[in-house]
Amino acid sequence: ACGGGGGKEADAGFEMSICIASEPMTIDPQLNSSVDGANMIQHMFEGLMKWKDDGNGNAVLTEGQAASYEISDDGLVYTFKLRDDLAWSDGQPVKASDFVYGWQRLVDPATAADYNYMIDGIVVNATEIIAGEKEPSELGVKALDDSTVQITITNALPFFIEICAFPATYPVRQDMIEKGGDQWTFDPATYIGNGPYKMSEWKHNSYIKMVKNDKYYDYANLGPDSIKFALMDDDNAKLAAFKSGELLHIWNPPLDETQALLASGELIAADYIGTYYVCFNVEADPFDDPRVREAFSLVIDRNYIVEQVTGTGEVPATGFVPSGVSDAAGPGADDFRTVGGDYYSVDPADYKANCDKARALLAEAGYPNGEGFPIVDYLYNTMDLHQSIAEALQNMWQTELGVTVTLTNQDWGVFMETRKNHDFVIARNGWIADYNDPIQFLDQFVTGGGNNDSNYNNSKYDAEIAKVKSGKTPEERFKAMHEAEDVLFADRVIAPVFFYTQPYMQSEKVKGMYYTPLGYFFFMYCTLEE
Amino acid sequence: MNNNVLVRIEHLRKYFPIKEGFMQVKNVQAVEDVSFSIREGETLGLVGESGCGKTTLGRTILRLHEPTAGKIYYRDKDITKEKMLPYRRKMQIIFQDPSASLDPRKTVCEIVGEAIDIHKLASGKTERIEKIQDLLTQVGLNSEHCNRYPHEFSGGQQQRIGIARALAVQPEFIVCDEPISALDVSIQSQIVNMLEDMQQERNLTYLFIAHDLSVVRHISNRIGVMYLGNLVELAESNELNRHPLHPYTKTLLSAVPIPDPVRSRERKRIILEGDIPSPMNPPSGCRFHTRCPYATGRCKEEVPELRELSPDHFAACHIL
Amino acid sequence: MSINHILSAQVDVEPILAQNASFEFLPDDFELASDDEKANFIEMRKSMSYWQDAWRRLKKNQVAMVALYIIIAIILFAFIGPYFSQYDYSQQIRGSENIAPCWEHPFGTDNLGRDILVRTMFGTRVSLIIGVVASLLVLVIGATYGAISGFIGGRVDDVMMRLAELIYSVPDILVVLLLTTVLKVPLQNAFNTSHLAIIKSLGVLGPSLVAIFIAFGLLYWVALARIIRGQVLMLKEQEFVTAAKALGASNKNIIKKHLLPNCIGQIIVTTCLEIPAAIFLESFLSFLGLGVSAPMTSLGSLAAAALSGMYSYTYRLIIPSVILSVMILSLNLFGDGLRDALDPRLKK
Amino acid sequence: MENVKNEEKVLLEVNDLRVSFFTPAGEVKAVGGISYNINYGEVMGIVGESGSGKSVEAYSIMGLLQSPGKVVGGTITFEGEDVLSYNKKQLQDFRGNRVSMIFQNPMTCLNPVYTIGDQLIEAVRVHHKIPKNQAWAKAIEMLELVGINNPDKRMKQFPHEFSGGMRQRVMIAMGLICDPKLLIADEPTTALDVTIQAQILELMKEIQKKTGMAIIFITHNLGVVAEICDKVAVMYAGHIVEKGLVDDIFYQPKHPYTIGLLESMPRIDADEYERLIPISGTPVDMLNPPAGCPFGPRCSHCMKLCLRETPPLFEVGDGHYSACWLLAKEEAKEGAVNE
Amino acid sequence: MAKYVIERLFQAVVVVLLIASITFLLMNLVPGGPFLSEKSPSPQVLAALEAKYGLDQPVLVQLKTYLTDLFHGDLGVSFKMQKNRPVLDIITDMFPVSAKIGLFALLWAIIVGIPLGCIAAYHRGKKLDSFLRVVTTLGISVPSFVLATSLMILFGVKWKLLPIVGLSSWMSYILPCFSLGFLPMSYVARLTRSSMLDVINQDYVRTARAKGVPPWLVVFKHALRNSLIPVLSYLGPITAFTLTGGFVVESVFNIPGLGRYFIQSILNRDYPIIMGTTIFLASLLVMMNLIVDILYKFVDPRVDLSRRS
Ligand SMILES: Nc1ncnc2c1ncn2[C@@H]1O[C@H](COP(=O)(O)OP(=O)(O)OP(=O)(O)O)[C@@H](O)[C@H]1O
Ligand SMILES: Nc1ncnc2c1ncn2[C@@H]1O[C@H](COP(=O)(O)OP(=O)(O)OP(=O)(O)O)[C@@H](O)[C@H]1O
Ligand SMILES: [Mg+2]
Ligand SMILES: [Mg+2]
Repeated sequence: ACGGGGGKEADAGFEMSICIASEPMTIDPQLNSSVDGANMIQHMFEGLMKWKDDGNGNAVLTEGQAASYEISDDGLVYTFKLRDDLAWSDGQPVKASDFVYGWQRLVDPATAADYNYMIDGIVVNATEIIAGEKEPSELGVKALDDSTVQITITNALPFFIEICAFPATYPVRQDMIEKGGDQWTFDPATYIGNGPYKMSEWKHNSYIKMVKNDKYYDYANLGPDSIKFALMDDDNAKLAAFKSGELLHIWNPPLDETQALLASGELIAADYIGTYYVCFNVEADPFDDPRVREAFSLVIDRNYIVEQVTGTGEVPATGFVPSGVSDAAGPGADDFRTVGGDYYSVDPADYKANCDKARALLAEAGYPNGEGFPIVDYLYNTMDLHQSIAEALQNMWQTELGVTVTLTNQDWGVFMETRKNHDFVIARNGWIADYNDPIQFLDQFVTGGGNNDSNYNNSKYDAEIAKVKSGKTPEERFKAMHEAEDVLFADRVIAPVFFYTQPYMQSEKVKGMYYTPLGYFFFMYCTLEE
Repeated sequence: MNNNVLVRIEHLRKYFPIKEGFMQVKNVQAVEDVSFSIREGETLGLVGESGCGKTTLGRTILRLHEPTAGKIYYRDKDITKEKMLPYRRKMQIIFQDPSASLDPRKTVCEIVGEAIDIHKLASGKTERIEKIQDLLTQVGLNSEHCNRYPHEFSGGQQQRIGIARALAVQPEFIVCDEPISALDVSIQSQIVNMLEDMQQERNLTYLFIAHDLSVVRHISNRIGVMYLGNLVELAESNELNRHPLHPYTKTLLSAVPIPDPVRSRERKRIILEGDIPSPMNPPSGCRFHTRCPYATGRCKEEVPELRELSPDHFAACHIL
Repeated sequence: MSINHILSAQVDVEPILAQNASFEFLPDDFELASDDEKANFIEMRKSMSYWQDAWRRLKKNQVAMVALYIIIAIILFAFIGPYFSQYDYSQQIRGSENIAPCWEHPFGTDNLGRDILVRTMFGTRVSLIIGVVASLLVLVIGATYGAISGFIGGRVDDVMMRLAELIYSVPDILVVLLLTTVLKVPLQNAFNTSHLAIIKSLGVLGPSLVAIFIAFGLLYWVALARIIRGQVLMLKEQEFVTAAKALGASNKNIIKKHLLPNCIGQIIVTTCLEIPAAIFLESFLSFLGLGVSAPMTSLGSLAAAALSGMYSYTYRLIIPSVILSVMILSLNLFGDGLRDALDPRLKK
Repeated sequence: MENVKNEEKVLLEVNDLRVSFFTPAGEVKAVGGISYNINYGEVMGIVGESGSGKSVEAYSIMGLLQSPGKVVGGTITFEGEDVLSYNKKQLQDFRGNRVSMIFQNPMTCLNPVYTIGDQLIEAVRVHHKIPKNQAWAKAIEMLELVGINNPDKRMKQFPHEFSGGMRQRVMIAMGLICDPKLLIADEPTTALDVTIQAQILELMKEIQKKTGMAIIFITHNLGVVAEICDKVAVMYAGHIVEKGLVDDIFYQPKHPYTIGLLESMPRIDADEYERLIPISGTPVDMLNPPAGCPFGPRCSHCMKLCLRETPPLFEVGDGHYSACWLLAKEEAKEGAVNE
Repeated sequence: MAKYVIERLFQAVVVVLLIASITFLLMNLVPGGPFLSEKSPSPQVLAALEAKYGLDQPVLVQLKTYLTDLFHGDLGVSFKMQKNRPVLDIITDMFPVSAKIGLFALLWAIIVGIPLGCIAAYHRGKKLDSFLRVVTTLGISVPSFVLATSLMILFGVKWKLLPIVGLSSWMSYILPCFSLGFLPMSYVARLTRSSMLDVINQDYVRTARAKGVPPWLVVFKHALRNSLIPVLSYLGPITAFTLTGGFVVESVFNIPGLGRYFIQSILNRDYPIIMGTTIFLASLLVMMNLIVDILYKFVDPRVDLSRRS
């Protein structure tokens, strides 16, 4: 599997050149909060658990740095036994204390890591540490000896094992971080990882290049001699580079090309756990009336949007938690969405009926045929996709309900602030899961929650979520979660539009890539076939 | 003409500051200590080489430049620090270059009417138009010309427009700053005659600036000669022509070309050596000493006073 | 010397007459001509006003005239065109998405089934308005500022020019961002509540656009101001300005009536160059999400949006780009012609 | 003067030269058929009012007419060669080398961004392939000749460091540096003031005496003409209305325009105040030149005939010509009576 | 001269400081902040971040701290885009890339633009002139994103002649440099043409022709140098802008340059980078203007530097 791929062919053997996004904000495992950063980190670091190919290109969870693990009967204590052939890319052994350091670093207020919420309320003492009430060393993660890590959690959570594969919980080298200070990630000399690849070069805003880590336990089986993450932000340029063969794998080709590319099979829509939705400000007139919200939700022709506007295989949303999120039975069985059922019909045949119902609701709310309905403004952040969707939504609302909707787009920063300040009536929103559990989605709408942009406030809902948090068994938790979603939809707080997919293009010559629906793609076992 | 003094200047100085290097300022001494008076109804001619400060002097009298030092009196009233708007009605100026002095994008009507508007000399639209047409007829243009633009006129006509503009406010005193040097020979005499006629009709007083002595002599009652910012000689015009005293005046007179082949072949010229020194660092003493054939040591050191050498004939020269 | 002097010297006319056979003396040839005859003799050039004259010269300038016709065509396209279309710019026709150019939709339709022709018409309209309004703003502010700075001169000029330099360097996007957010609420209220048609129509364009106009007014006049200042520095030394001063005209009047009208050539050319600048700024800001509000569109945003379909729908990029280029090209060529035509110095 | 003069050999012959400018407003007949000769070593003055075509005529000789100007008729013969048929190369060689020209406005005629030395040397080196130092020496020699002190230093200075008079002298030096046969001086002193004008005139007389070249001296100042010229042509509206020896023109003028000019000038040597006698009216518009005598409308003796026919040049004396119908008045009347 | 330069440099420092302060205030007035994201960080994290980067202070105190740090050569670290990387590193890293492309772009703009302008002026009113005028006006009327993207697709994808991604060989410079230089080229050509038209009818140009100087020498020696002043004035600021790169060209061709970064920093509210790039750009601009003013003197000896107001 030599040659091919990338600009320079002759020298370095097989170079897998990829472009998923532009320069990542950071590739510090604990500080990272972006999917693209996580993708890169996962090639250079490894947690207790990792993802491996199930043979069909889907990732399944398996032991990573841990050779094996045990869960206590109450499901609260996890004991990981590390492999004995572990080493950092500079040759030093990987010790249990490195893991402990990583976990502690995540919750240490001095680190100020966004993703400390991942273990907030899950690992023992995490909440208190984050609040500055306890020392990081009191975290429920302990090194029993050099090769044993023991983690104590507060509730039995089936998805906890998945968190152990999440970048924020990866081990990092205390000496390197202290040596390199805040800038340790920028220099290959201090950016020492324990993953299959190691960073060899970071040309800022141009590419990050990584080569095989010869200290990695599975070195012999690794695929590409090097992986190059090109850092680009122009979709056209990405596609052009892919077409010219300079890139072998790209994400998100230009919007208007997707239909054609999808049809020709060049573009693949990978599953992705995320929901695109419209949120209403439930405190602002006229959306303080659930009937109005429902009417607005019902006239959205979700099929039209996924077929005509987005066109990358998205699924019309019938609830908030997207399909692909497993239910109590865990992966493989029915998923949460199927169990929870649809809150409204997205069958194209029912669209007319939905509209009729919507008009009736609106009339009931005092606006027959939209009369007397104030002009409302739909807020979205600047992006081609959002704009197209906004225009389609505006059209549906205006034609079906007879109301007047204006569109306002804002730059990302302004948009975030406006939405967080509840300074809107209807706004675009979206949510992408970091791990496979519905609470990722449902947690948002608790009263006063940091991401509760709708200003939703229902004690019943809060109670259900509290039940989820304290739930001892999966069944308990999932029941509460289904109930919470029911409450949410009884109140029609949001209007889900579709469940995301992750569209990507990959050269046909490349084999062996696999991915998770969380948006993690793995290239370390790729091969090139001529 | 009577003997009332209309305009009087005393020790008038005008320096133009010029930035020289870092924070340094040098002065162009364009007009240096000039005093004279102009009587009502007379024409005072002012001659001198180009750059000697004639225009600056004329404009300073009208306070178009603020004087650096000295005093200006109008009918014995010191106007050096006065608000000028009321005096703008009394004192006017005619410019050297007629085409440059008319705004190329204004019609004749607008140009002449501007003065009327500023001083509110007309009570209504019709009166305004009448006034303008009246003025145009007076300067030998007709009312059809009213809506044309300056570029549609010949130089002489343009100068007439300029004169009409100056006359619009019914001034008593007009500075004629080389009003004919930009004009064609065949037109010059028309304008000169017209200025003379106007003076007769309206009892105007002129300060007539030129560097061509023959014209100045023709029109003026008295003539002042300037050299490098100084007034070097002042006399009744025939007197000056016949008995020039200052060496510079003599040179100037001899330099005027005579349109007569025989006489010009016979004539002896005084040719000055060298160029006019810069007014930024004028020579010490008598400013003319660097080019004067008769210069002595004294001329280098001492500034000559303007003295009355014979009745009404003043000159500033040590050797006289 | 007089006429007698000439009359006394008579010449033999025969040989000369012989050269020109057709020539013959008439009996009254040697009578004095009357003044009327003389006056008739000189056929005065037809009196033309400044503008008539300028127009005449403009008409002789072929490039400028072609440009003018194109501009008129574009204006008709943008302002009259939509009345001849059966579609509206925001009308989404189900089932007609992504149609290639055909008889029904000469420019095709977009991914929401909107007729691109009519959208292009509206886009052209918006771009034209942006270009013209923004550059007029620039013109008014820049010309005033530059003229004042140049005319007063000295310290004031120094300070005003330093200020202009400052403005030149402050990041414009920041200012636009700030303006958009600060203005959003008041403008939105104004749009929604006002009964004035003009304000309502501004509402269609969105608050960002108003912010752009204001930003243009605040930031982009610097170049023009500098040019005008230079021109005024030169003009104020001209004698017609001194003449106005001598008449007692106030500074304000001198600037307004004499200095600015004489900078018209420079003003026109610079303004014509500001037009593309404004249009591009809008499309760049649309690109960043600060331009005209969807579903209204502009040529710039049409082109920017078309970038996402470069392979499948190349014409969507070509159409607005070509119209944009042709429009700016004609405006500039026309501006050049106008400058020449308005310059009386070029007249002989 | 006589000794150097190549008596009676014609250097330049201009025959019925017509020049028009094709402007958007129409054809401007700037020069409408003029003829004259200049002999070796002669100084000819061309007078006439502004816009009468003096400069245009000079430019046509030099081949410097700028569009939209075109020579539409006539011939220019220089040393027997037809100048109008020169190709580019010949024209380059002709200009500056055999004929040179001094322009109206000395303040703007020197390139402000090159030193005086550069510009003088260039004038030599475009025509003669001589080394730089030789050209330099030659330039210094010329500057001395025109009376510029300290030429070594002056060569390295820029035009703005020179006064108007000095610049005009540099222009003269530049005109003379290739020893041309003919120097065309287009109003060389109009922009200068009287004292400097006197300096320049003296200088030109002197040089003309030394080198014996011919000069066409264009001006509208009759005083200047009286001083320097042998012959004079008086132009009015694109036509020569009178030409002859300088004394003929001043003492025996035979054209009302010439007479008017002489009379309208105030004389510095006049004894008593006398009112000036102006030429009334304004110059003609060259865009619509009248059919008859262009001076007609301004002439106080204008006859009906004048408005109908352009008068031809009548010879009124030895080499003295005038174009006025008055000269034919009595003759023709008699003729008419006789018939 | 030295005095003049020192005086101007002193003024420059004042101007840049003012720009810095204004930008700082503006930046803080604009909504949004560096730490906002779709999943908003917990209040504790937010507070910790703000404390860490000093954002918890009042704006004026922040400004004072910033300016004091600035005097010590400390531009701070990125908050977001390259979290914790010193801004100085970022600028020194990116500026050379932008500058290299900018320099080539300018070179071609000047080398082609000036002669084109001369040719057009020399043939004023003829077909060639009209043609060149249309071409150069096109240069200022095609949006740069259209030009750059079209070139990329034609040369990179359709004909596969030139590489697209990054700057791997000299070939990869061709498209970005061309796209970046096209507008200045057109502008320079237009400017040269119009100032050349003013000059070409000047008396001294006629003098040169009267001396028998051949036409091309007349244009390129006598006329060109005199018409360079407006071109120089234009080139001053545009050099600064081109050297720091163009947002569009850098995004399209994925060039890690300062121009793109500058815009992105604003969109990301990465305050230190906004400040750093703004100060850098402003300093460059002021310097370029100074250099241009000094160049005036070399082009035209009449220019008296000390007398400029
Ligand atoms: N605004 C000004 N700034 C600086 N210097 C000036 C200014 N105006 C005039 N000067 C200088 O003052 C001196 C006198 O100038 P002025 O125009 O009065 O001369 P003039 O006698 O009218 O000359 P001319 O006959 O050429 O009109 C000259 O050296 C001129 O350069
Ligand atoms: N480029 C041109 N375009 C049109 N007409 C022109 C042009 N140049 C000269 N003319 C016309 O040609 C005529 C003669 O001009 P010319 O310059 O020869 O006059 P002149 O006798 O030299 O006048 P002056 O004494 O003012 O120098 C004028 O009527 C003028 O309008
Ligand atoms: Mg003067
Ligand atoms: Mg002339």
